[in-house]
Amino acid sequence: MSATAWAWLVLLFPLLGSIAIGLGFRALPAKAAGAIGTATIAAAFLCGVAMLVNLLGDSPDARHHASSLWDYASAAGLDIKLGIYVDPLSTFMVLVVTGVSALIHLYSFGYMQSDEGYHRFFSYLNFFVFSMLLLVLAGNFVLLTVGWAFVGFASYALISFWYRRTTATKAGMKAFVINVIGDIGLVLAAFLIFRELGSFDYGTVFETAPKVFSVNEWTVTAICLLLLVGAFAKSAQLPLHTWLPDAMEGPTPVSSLIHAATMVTAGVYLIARTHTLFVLAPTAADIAAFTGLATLLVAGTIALVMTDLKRAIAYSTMSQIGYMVVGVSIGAYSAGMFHLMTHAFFKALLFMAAGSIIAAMANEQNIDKMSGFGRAMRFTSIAMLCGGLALAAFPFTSGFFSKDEILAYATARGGMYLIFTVLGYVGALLTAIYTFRLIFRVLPGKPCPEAQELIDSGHVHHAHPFNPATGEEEDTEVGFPGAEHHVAEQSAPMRIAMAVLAFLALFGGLVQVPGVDETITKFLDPVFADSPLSEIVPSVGASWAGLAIGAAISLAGIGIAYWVYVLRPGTSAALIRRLRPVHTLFANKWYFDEAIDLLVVRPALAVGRFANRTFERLVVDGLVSGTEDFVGAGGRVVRLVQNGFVRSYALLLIVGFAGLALYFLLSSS
Amino acid sequence: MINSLLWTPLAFGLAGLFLPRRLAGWWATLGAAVTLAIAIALLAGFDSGAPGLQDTVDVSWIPGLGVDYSLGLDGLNVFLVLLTAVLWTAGTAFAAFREQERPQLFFLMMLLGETATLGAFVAQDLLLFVLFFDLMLVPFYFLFGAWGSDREDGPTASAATLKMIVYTLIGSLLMLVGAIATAIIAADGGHVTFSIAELAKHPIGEGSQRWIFWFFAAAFLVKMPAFLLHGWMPDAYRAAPLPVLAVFSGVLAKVGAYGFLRVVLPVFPDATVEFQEVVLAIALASILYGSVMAFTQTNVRLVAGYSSVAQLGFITAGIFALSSDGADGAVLQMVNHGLVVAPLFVIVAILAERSGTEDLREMGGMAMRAPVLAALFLIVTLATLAMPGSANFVGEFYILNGLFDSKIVFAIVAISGVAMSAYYALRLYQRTMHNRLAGGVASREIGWKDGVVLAPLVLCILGLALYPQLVLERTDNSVARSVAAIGGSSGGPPKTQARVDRKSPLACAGGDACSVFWEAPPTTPSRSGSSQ
Amino acid sequence: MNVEWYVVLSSLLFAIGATGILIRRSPVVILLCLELMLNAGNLALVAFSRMVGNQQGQVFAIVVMVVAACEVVIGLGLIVAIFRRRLPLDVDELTELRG
Amino acid sequence: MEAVLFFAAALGALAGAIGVVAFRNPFYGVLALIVHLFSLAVLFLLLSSAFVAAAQVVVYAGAVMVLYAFVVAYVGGDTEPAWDPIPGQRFLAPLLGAALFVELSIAVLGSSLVALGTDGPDVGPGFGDPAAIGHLLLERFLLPFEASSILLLLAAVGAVVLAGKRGAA
Repeated sequence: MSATAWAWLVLLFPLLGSIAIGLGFRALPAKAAGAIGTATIAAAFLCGVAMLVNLLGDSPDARHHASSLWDYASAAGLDIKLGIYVDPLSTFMVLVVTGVSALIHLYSFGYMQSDEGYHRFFSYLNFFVFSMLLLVLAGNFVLLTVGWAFVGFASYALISFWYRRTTATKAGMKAFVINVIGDIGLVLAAFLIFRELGSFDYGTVFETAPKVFSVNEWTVTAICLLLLVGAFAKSAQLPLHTWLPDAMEGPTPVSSLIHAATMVTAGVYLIARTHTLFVLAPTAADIAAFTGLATLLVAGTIALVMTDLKRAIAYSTMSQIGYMVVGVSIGAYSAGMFHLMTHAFFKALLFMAAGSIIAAMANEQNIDKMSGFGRAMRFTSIAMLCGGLALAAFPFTSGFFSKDEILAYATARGGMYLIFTVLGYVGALLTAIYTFRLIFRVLPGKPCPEAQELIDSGHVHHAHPFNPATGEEEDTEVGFPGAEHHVAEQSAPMRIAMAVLAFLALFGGLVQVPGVDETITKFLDPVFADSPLSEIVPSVGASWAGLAIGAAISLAGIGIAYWVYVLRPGTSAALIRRLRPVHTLFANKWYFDEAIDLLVVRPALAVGRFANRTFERLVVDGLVSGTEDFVGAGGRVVRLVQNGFVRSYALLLIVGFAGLALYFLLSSS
Repeated sequence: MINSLLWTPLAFGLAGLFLPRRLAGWWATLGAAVTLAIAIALLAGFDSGAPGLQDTVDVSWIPGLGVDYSLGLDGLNVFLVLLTAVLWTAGTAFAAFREQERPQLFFLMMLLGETATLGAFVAQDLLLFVLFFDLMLVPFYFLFGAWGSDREDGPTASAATLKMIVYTLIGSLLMLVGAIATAIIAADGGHVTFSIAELAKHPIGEGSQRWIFWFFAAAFLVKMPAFLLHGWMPDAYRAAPLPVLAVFSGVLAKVGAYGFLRVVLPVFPDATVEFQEVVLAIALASILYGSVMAFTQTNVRLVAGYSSVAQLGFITAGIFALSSDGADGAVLQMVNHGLVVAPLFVIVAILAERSGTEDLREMGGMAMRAPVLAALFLIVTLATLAMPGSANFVGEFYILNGLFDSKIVFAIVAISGVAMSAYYALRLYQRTMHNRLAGGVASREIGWKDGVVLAPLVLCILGLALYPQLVLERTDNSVARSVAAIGGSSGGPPKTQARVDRKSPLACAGGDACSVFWEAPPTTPSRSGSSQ
Repeated sequence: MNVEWYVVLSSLLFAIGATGILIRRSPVVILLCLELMLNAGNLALVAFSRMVGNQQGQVFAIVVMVVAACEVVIGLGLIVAIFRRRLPLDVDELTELRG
Repeated sequence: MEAVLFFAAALGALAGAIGVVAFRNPFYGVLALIVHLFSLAVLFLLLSSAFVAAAQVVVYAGAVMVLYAFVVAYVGGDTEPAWDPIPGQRFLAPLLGAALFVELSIAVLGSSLVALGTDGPDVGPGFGDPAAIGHLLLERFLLPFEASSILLLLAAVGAVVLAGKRGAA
């Protein structure tokens, strides 16, 4: 079988799983649904491996295949097929997505066991995997948009999975709408691409683009910027990031899978996929890189002060995606993709551990109330530590190699790009501090009551169901929090998934050690060969020098966190007092939500209200219903500005006159 | 064949008058189903490659006036005919499952409405078209007025209906005047004919086109309804019985859009070009205004109603992009929107039954005990907001692509309607199905009766989502002809050409032919210059 | 004298009249200010008429005077009517039209 | 001489205009307007429009102003209160006035009317005298003339209706 045939199978399995679970929700027992869900993803992973093997059989230059099933929408000169495109990049993504998804499905199998919506959950989750695979395998921009929107929908459905929570439904809506904005960016980019190049197909587009566009021509820059809108919305980059922290309303496996490991990295994949265009639009690429940089710093500072366990990790995710965006934008393609992979490992793991702890806390997410889980939940703590070490780029863990590879490339590219190196290391320091802030506050110390309960009786704490965001009492009909909570210590599937990921988080980086193996670079090289930027390769010595600096920074960060949170427990409070304005800024997430509310939401609502209360009644009803009460309606129209003062009407008249005169003056000169 | 399609519903309706009350609904459903079967047979026999009309009937009707009884199918109307048949079957069945007063009359009116609508779609004679267009009004006048519900805080059903009739009648009468004027001016003292094809061959003078264009546009824009002409819509929608509203909103609004494609573009090409931007502005206003209103409404019917205003705005924009991809998308979108809005109203009816209110603020949490309903509703919602992957997306994609080529600013503004549609559609879904269970709301699964009505419609949505090509390849030819009429007259809008010829050998023919592209990456000066 | 001067004077008078209408509240004074504006217009008309050496502008000015007279008559009639009804003679108090 | 006359008359007109706007008491306003109108009449004379100037004095400064004076005397010349119930009006109005002035000046002076900036053509002694205007009015502009007479008639009737002594007008 050819690689494309395997790719179709990769797509087919999760879809079948989703449909089967969805249709069989009455007939299937709960365990069967979970098993089907996990098994189909595992099967997809195996097909992905087969795809890889097949692809490796080709010579490096021939490792790309397109295939299509049927004409999806081809008329009037547009040619849109249901087609996929298989090359090392999509294969790489397929493997990461299916691999991590399979493990998270396994985790969910245990974690969600007592949830009433078990079938629904697995059906959605499988659908998500299908959509994500569609996104990475799509062979043209239209299908890419379809996958793009599907993952957005799956994300929405899973964020508002516990739909009786108003906070969850609101968060879902926010995520969906922001993602639609991203979709629009993609669609507009596709229009522009079609207008200029006459095709939506990756093959044609990437081949003709360098011949048609000149460098930094406005069209190609516009295309890239529109693609970036899509990428930023999906990957939670400034200023379209506000949905991601709210998305933590979803069940923890969802946060782990969609909002850490896979979907949010789609933007990175998009930039890597369209790197041919970005090479032609260096301005857009720089904008992307600087946005990534800003995001990684801003999110890092917010993560420093978040007290909600999941949200803190969410901001860390944003920050890490910032690294990836920087990587693929400045030309460190395989480094960016490598970081994507390692991040998927350790961030998924961190979320899983967090989920386990939150379950033990009976749904409480505030780290101020947690302590002493190191003794209560040994396995979870070790897993969390592994994830934390990798995230903090502790020497020789996976994050260590991947993050520094991006920075090493920036150094090698030199010039302005040294900014990325320097600030990237600043970000790395932040990363190490906030990661170990979480770990030092949750794991060591005197066990909190919930942890004590676990130690004493081996029994997971049960609280009255409530919503951690608002404190309002939970409607348990939809399932959460189910009668039972599941922690890794007591659930084998969860343990297996976490153990595998912990192994990968610690040692996954060894596939790409500078000067030693560099497997990923070699594998992805054919994809990026056409980019002149891929010819810049940091020397092995420079890489190792960078690694050494990175190691020092990581250790320093961990040390600072240790000093602040363990040795001198009062220091953080003192710092907060000392730096009150800064802390307020960080704790309020740099006021992005408020700004968007002020700039977008309120005006839109005001327009809506005006249309509803005034315009509809007066103009539409009044102006047009000239049949029965034309005069009265006309009067009501005028009433719009009627305050009864003749003189203000006169004022308006003169304003109008002056304006008109001004217009004529301006237009005549 | 086409004659039997047209007159079957009416025949069934008249025969139904002599049946007992219990049987009237089923008899009518049977009639609609038979019509549907005929429509499917017509589609099956439809040759997408053939130029011109198919299945034509052409009989001289009033020779003195040059009016012919001339019917025919082509790519423009074949799917609209099918849509009409499908929705009427569903709507009639939905009504038949429920108790109606004076059922014989009710179903006669329903089926008369179907005949009139089908007539408007298949008529190829201008006067016949106007006749059927006006005939549509009669049954709906009675259905809305006599079977509608009076509001406590607003106008009675008959008042709301009267408003609607006044609006649409003014439009229709203007159109009648316009039609007669067109024929007489075109005849120029010679033989008068109302045949649309004949009129299209010899367009009338530009000055006459200019005013007659607006007579027709008034009728069509009211019918849709477009922004500023939608004043009748809120009251009428609140008064109408829901099964009737499902077909009304699903099909009748499309007659307006269809009229633009069938009559206005070919017969008034110069005026169309001249007023392109004006109509586009109206369409744009409809999109934005409809969307804004849809997300502030609290009445579920009106959310659907205003979303229709926005969607019809998209369709109008597609038609007036005056390019074949825009018009292709418009036709596809007409079908899609019909398929979406009808189940939406059926669902609204079901929701209203469960909560005893049509106020969004008093609903909520219905998904819990009704997973099937929730799933069906979710699919309809996603199609409404034109999520990529639905046929609605393909429709909007084509529309906006056509618009993007000819009027880029309009396209960019229009696309913001897409974001708003995401919000209002999801809001409707969330407020009814999610959140806390509202007091007085029964969360109850739909019964098999409603399922039988809903599920096929949702299956149609899904099927079309997988294979929108079904519609596109059959409409493309006819649409291209309709649009070519514009290009032929006064040059038409300049269409930006892709810098790469779309038919060049470079373009990927599909399949593995694409796989040659990555070999030997060409090193052009531009690329080496871009490294820093 | 250059015609410019007349025209500039006319626009200045016009602006003063407009300002007066906006800030005064007595209907009588508002009518007076209207007169100012009309006369400013007249001045411009006559000035232009002189400029092109053509008397039609003057005819126009006379028609304007007639219109002004009509307006005065009606306006003053209204004021008297208002006064008769014991309503306050202040345009800000006459807010029957308030929406 | 001409320049002196112009500036004197212009000053008079301006002063009158400002007086109309500024005097609190409407009666003074009427008097100021009379000054204004007389000054305008002088200006009209300077522009060799004898008939218009005469009409201005007779019709306007004479008849119309008397009407004003009567009405003011009838309704009483209350000085109006200083405070303004409409917020912003007092600030916006002069501003708009100034804007209007600037715009109009720019419009007129900036437009490239050829004869602007000249004294205009030489005109004969008959220019603008009653005979010339009369010919124009009764020959070329007969229709507007008649129309304005009807307008006047209507206004007269209207005034009677409005101000007439009826219970409700």
